[in-house]
Amino acid sequence: MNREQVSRLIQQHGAVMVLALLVVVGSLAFDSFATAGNAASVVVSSSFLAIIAIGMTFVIISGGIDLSVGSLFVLGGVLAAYGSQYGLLVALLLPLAVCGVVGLLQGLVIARTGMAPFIVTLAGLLGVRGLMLAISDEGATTYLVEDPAFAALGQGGILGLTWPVYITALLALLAMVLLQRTGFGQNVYAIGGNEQAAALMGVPVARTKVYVYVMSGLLAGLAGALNAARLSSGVTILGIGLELDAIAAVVIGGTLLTGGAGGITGSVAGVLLLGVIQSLINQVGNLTSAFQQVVSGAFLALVVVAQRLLSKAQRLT
Amino acid sequence: MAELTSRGSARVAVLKPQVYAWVQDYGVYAAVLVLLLFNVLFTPHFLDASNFRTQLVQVTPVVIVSLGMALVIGTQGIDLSVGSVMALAAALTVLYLGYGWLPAVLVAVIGGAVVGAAGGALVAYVGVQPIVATLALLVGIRGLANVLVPQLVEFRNPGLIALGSSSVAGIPVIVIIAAALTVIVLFVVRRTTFGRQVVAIGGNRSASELSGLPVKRVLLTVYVISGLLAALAGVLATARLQASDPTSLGLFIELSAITAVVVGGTPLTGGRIRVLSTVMGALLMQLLSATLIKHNLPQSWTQMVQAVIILAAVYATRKRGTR
Amino acid sequence: MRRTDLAEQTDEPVLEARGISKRFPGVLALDGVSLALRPGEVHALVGENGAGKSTLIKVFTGVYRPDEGRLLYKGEPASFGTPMEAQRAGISTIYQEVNLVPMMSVARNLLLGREPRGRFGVIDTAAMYEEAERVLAGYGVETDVRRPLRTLGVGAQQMVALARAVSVDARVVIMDEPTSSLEPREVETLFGVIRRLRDSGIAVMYVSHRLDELYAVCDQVTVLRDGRLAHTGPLAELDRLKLISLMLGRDLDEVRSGGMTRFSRDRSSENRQGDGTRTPVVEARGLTRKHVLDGVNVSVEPGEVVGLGGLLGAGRTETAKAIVGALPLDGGQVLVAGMPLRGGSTAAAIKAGVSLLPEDRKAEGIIPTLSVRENIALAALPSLGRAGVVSEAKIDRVVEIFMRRLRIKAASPHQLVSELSGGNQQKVLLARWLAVRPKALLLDEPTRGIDVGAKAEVQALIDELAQEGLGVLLISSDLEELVEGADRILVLREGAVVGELSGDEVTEEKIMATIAEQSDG
Amino acid sequence: AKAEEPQSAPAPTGTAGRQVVQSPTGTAGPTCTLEQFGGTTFDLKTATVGFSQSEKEANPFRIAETKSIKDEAAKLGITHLKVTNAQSQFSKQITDVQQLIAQGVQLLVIAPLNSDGWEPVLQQAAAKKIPIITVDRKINAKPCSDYLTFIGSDFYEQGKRAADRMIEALGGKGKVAILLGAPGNNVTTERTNGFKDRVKEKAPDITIAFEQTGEFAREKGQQVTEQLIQSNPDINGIYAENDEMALGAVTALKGAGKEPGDIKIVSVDGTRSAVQAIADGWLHAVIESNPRFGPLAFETAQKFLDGEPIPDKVIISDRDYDTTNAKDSLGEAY
Ligand SMILES: Nc1ncnc2c1ncn2[C@@H]1O[C@H](COP(=O)(O)OP(=O)(O)OP(=O)(O)O)[C@@H](O)[C@H]1O
Ligand SMILES: Nc1ncnc2c1ncn2[C@@H]1O[C@H](COP(=O)(O)OP(=O)(O)OP(=O)(O)O)[C@@H](O)[C@H]1O
Ligand SMILES: [Mg+2]
Ligand SMILES: [Mg+2]
Repeated sequence: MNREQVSRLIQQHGAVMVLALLVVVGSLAFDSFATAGNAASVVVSSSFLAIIAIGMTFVIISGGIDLSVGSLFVLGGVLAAYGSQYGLLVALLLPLAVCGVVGLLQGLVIARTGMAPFIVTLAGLLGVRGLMLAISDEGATTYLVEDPAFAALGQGGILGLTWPVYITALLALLAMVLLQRTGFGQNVYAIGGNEQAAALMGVPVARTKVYVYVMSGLLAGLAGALNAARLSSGVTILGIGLELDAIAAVVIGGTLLTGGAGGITGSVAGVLLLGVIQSLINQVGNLTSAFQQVVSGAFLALVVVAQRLLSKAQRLT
Repeated sequence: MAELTSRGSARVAVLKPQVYAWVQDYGVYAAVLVLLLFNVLFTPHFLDASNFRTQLVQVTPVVIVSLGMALVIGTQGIDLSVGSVMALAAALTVLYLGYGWLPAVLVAVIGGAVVGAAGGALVAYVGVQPIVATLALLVGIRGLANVLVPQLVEFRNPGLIALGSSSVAGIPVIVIIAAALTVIVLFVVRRTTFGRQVVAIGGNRSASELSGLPVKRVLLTVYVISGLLAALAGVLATARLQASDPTSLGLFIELSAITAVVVGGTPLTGGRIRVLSTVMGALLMQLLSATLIKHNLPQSWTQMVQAVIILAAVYATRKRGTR
Repeated sequence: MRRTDLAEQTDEPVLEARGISKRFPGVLALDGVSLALRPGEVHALVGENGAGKSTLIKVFTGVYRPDEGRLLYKGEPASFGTPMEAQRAGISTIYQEVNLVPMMSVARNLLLGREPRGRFGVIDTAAMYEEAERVLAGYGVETDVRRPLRTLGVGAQQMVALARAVSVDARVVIMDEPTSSLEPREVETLFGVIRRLRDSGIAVMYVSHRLDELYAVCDQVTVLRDGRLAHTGPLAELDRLKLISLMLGRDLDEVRSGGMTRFSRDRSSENRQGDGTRTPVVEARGLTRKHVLDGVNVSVEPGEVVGLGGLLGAGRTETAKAIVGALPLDGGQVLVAGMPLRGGSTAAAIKAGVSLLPEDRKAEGIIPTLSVRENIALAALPSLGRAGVVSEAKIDRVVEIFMRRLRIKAASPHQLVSELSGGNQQKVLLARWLAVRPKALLLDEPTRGIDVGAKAEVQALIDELAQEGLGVLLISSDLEELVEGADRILVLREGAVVGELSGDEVTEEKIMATIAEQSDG
Repeated sequence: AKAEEPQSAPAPTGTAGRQVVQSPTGTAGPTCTLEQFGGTTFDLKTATVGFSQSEKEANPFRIAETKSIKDEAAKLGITHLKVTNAQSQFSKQITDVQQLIAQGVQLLVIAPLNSDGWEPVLQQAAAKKIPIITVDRKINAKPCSDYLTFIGSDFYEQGKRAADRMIEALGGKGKVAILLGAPGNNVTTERTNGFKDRVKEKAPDITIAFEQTGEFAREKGQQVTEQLIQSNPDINGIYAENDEMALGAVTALKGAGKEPGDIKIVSVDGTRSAVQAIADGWLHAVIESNPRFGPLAFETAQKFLDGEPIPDKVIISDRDYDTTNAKDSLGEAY
């Protein structure tokens, strides 16, 4: 195994290492940290962000970015709760359909007009939240989940973990295969690495981009729906700044924002990192809210630097 | 060979860059005009001088922040920390107001520069990707500001209040300041070595390195400038509010600034900076939100309309590829 | 079996262009060009930089839409919307700028789009790497195919691109300056491939500025000049001079008189020879970097042109980069005019007067978002103004001078450099470095992709600069250029100096021999 | 650092501004006892108690609220008080509470960011029979089973009372603008509905000409008001759904050269600066929303643990501030 491979391995799994480190430290520092209950709460609450991060990983590897996921997450939740009165199927399909379409539109605009994904999806962020407010009477109406089967999907589970966790794990696995072992995955890396070259190499650039944004939209919608099932209501005040969390997780996971490199494992590790940081802060239990922010900011900086240095050190020797 | 070149140039119409530039900028300017026209027709009291004063005063912080953002984006970077830096500046200003308003403002601006330097160092020397480096600051610095000043503090310092509310020849002081800063940044970008180096680095970093440009130093400086300008914006906003509100000052302004820059036709891929159209972009977004408020649209509509306008404006200013 | 069914083919053109015109803002790149490509022929496409070769090729492969004229493929009118369609139809292309994905592994680049599939139609990575190694071995590239492509040298990358294009099942193969950074050895491999293609009835279009290569493999030739068709017909009917006169659009004796001058042959060797008495302008001692360089010593005296010879991957580019501090080193030291140079800082090297013209024009050379003017001025900026404020007048003067001196063909100094033809981009980079007036200039493939006329200019220029006392380190894949240009040649192999040739030892044979004997030993 | 010396304001007197339960209606309705709820009693002092705050302690209300909980706990000698803060992110608050439960808290005091969406928490708490007291905002669930009880103000009522003050100020007719709180927020919704319903019912001649969000922030309140008075110079009154926006509006009016009282402003919260602004004549009236939940919360908890019946909702009586009582009440405002 030569140095490029090692450095790549580290760069993609640096997050995993930092995560492991943090968990060990946490367990030693607080006896109530390594408990099953606490671990469960971290994993369960992370699963929704993880689903979004998976889609975001594809987008970022393709050289793009998707700021609309936060809004799609809320919209998905509201639609799911609204749809649940017509049964499980509607509760799932309605959000997927709408969010998928939003992703499709964004993808088409980006692929056809060559406008910057950042700005297109920023418009998406605004427009989708507006749409959500419009269907919830400016956010005043909170639809409650009517269908017990749907609620169970978000609240039930086995081995102390709820279904969303298992769904996330499954999706992550599928995503890995899709990314590493299919032509589509290769195309995503190719257009992220060098769009012009990819086109000349015969990669269907436009189509690949569209797929990527549709995927991101669908996953954000799904995450929202599952979260609504968990809360058994379509809460309207969610998801502000969620896109930044997702991006942070993906980048901490070793995916380059410039595109062309990265992976799913890292992103999932990145999500868990954010979760663990929050949990550690809660363990301390009496930091003022302002100080909490300072700490999590410092943590974030520390983590990216550590991850960065890890991969750098490898490259030079 | 002379004959060869002459034959060459005879076959090609010589195009000046201004021509390209105008084609690029046309979108924003047009959009602003359209919006103005709409308001003149459909918004009561729009033509009052007081109205234009209001719009200019309100857009000032965004303009100042976007100037810095434009430089950062020119290097293919991005600075999410600006909003929090504004908050920090607000906090520092009141903390040191006891020494008089000028020293306080000075401290605040220095504070902003220091935060910028931190972000710049992470980006330039450690090699962290700008979006996460500045995201960490976005979170942490807002917290720091609140640690320093836990809740909104009102002040009575006449100097600072005057800075925020007084006018010269009917033009608010803070608007004049913003205009001056615009001119300075325009000069830096167009006429200085530094300005050229900034866009060069954004256009092709490794080529710039091989050409002996002080890449790291330039990057650092750019983030320092961005922090500095953000802090200044924070000070002015505070002076205008006549209170320091680290909790909500500058929330989400990074998005407005980035939008202004991009709507102005500066590509997020770096290598190109359009200062004046950035200011235009900011004005466009300000006019837009003003229009929507004045016409009392519900939040839902406001956001959807904004989305559409942003898309339209950027579509108009986008760079077309040859095919 | 392929061979037989194609052999029966008539002499109908497989790919034909009729009256193609293509206009770019400010340039008429192609002006009513017609050209026919027949099965089993190798068709040379030549012309000065900016003549329109690459543009014509991009029109053929659907990158650009022609403004006028039409394409016929296998007799039927065809217009490819995208390169993919062209490729599907059986036209595969190697573009002038290596167009692969640097961050992806060599194997994935090579096989993108046709990876071997395992169960459930999922990519079988093991098989993929195996196949990649097998294919590349056929092109003399022995490397770990799991490495990101960018870790290969330009030369190696070019071979990968070649292998990729050819291994597609194609009827037409188009190569835009495929040899611009290949070694004689690789070039031979390439010719082998081309002949194989021709014999199996595939039509090959071949663009190159190296005339002897044309005569070695091509049957037909088409000459473009300023976007117009200047000549088309069998190559055998034209001798070098005639061909050149067609390309430059000047008459024969004008060309004979001075058009072809390369380096000034009459060299008063005593004052040019490094006699070790004068302090070298630049001297590298024991440059070492794991896996790449081990203990390379190079010294260049004022007015001396030192050549670096060696096969692909010998580490010449690395040597040059190490000298200007663009490559982190594990050991070694660089002295400029006797003064040790701070490592790891290109800026310091340039300030001290040592500049590198990089090999990889696209990745390390041009700033695509800036104009020709800004690109030329870039490195010299500090000297082109006062107190950090640039003087447009000074810039204009410098730019004006070099655009004329190097015959840079652009719509205006304000045209985006990325819109220039390959060769003209190369000239812009040369101009950038000449504008800083260095003491020593390291040139990595300086004439890569430059047309004969300009090449002569550049070579003359190198001589001239040397006469003026500049020290030059010359890296070139073109042995002839190396031999005629250099006073002294260091032969590198696997990152180490394995021989030094000076005086009348400086011949192509000697170089090949040195490399060869080392390879055997 | 050296800040300006603060404006001299009378220091809060001993029990100043202590919450009072509305009587008689405040505790009306069904009651709840330990055996109804089905938990086991424990000693508050040695127990681990969790408090989940919803928003940053960065505005007077939240600061006073958290402070009063912490102070009261300290006063009662409750040593294991764990405090989390959701930074206005609802998902985070859910996780926070779950992690408090995981840390083994025996009593939960929650200031909910949102009334709906508590399913996962309620389930876990119910499983462990952990009593939950929600303060300032309700949780939409079954008292005495899903959660124990709610202590707080009636936001709808606050809206109505604000309307009454506005009607009285405008003599029943005129054009009014509303500075809405953050969209989607329960408080916004209820304070808006209360106000509108009351106006419709009591003063049909008052038209609500304008409603835009000021996101509960002063600067936003200022900016919106600047636009408002510019395009609707004929506006008579402004109803701000919290004091911060009201004070932002005041800055805007000053900037536009208006005089105190030109435009009647009514707001909700009762922060010290707002009460001061009444004294200065800029605000017409402020409806208080009292954040000092500590004493009532722990008192109720203690009662419950002692087996006494406790009401399933404790509505506190909020006072009004106006020119008649502003100056004297400054000390009690938070
Ligand atoms: N995208 C573009 N936009 C504008 N002008 C262009 C563009 N591409 C090429 N040109 C112009 O078209 C002309 C032909 O360019 P082309 O690349 O075909 O030359 P070439 O024959 O390939 O030269 P070289 O031998 O240097 O590669 C040049 O004058 C060039 O400046
Ligand atoms: N044919 C090859 N097979 C395997 N690896 C190669 C080959 N060519 C280049 N490389 C790799 O690329 C690296 C740099 O090669 P590069 O070509 O830049 O060296 P070079 O001596 O400058 O050759 P040239 O300048 O002729 O391209 C080498 O260290 C080597 O590992
Ligand atoms: Mg070409
Ligand atoms: Mg090389």
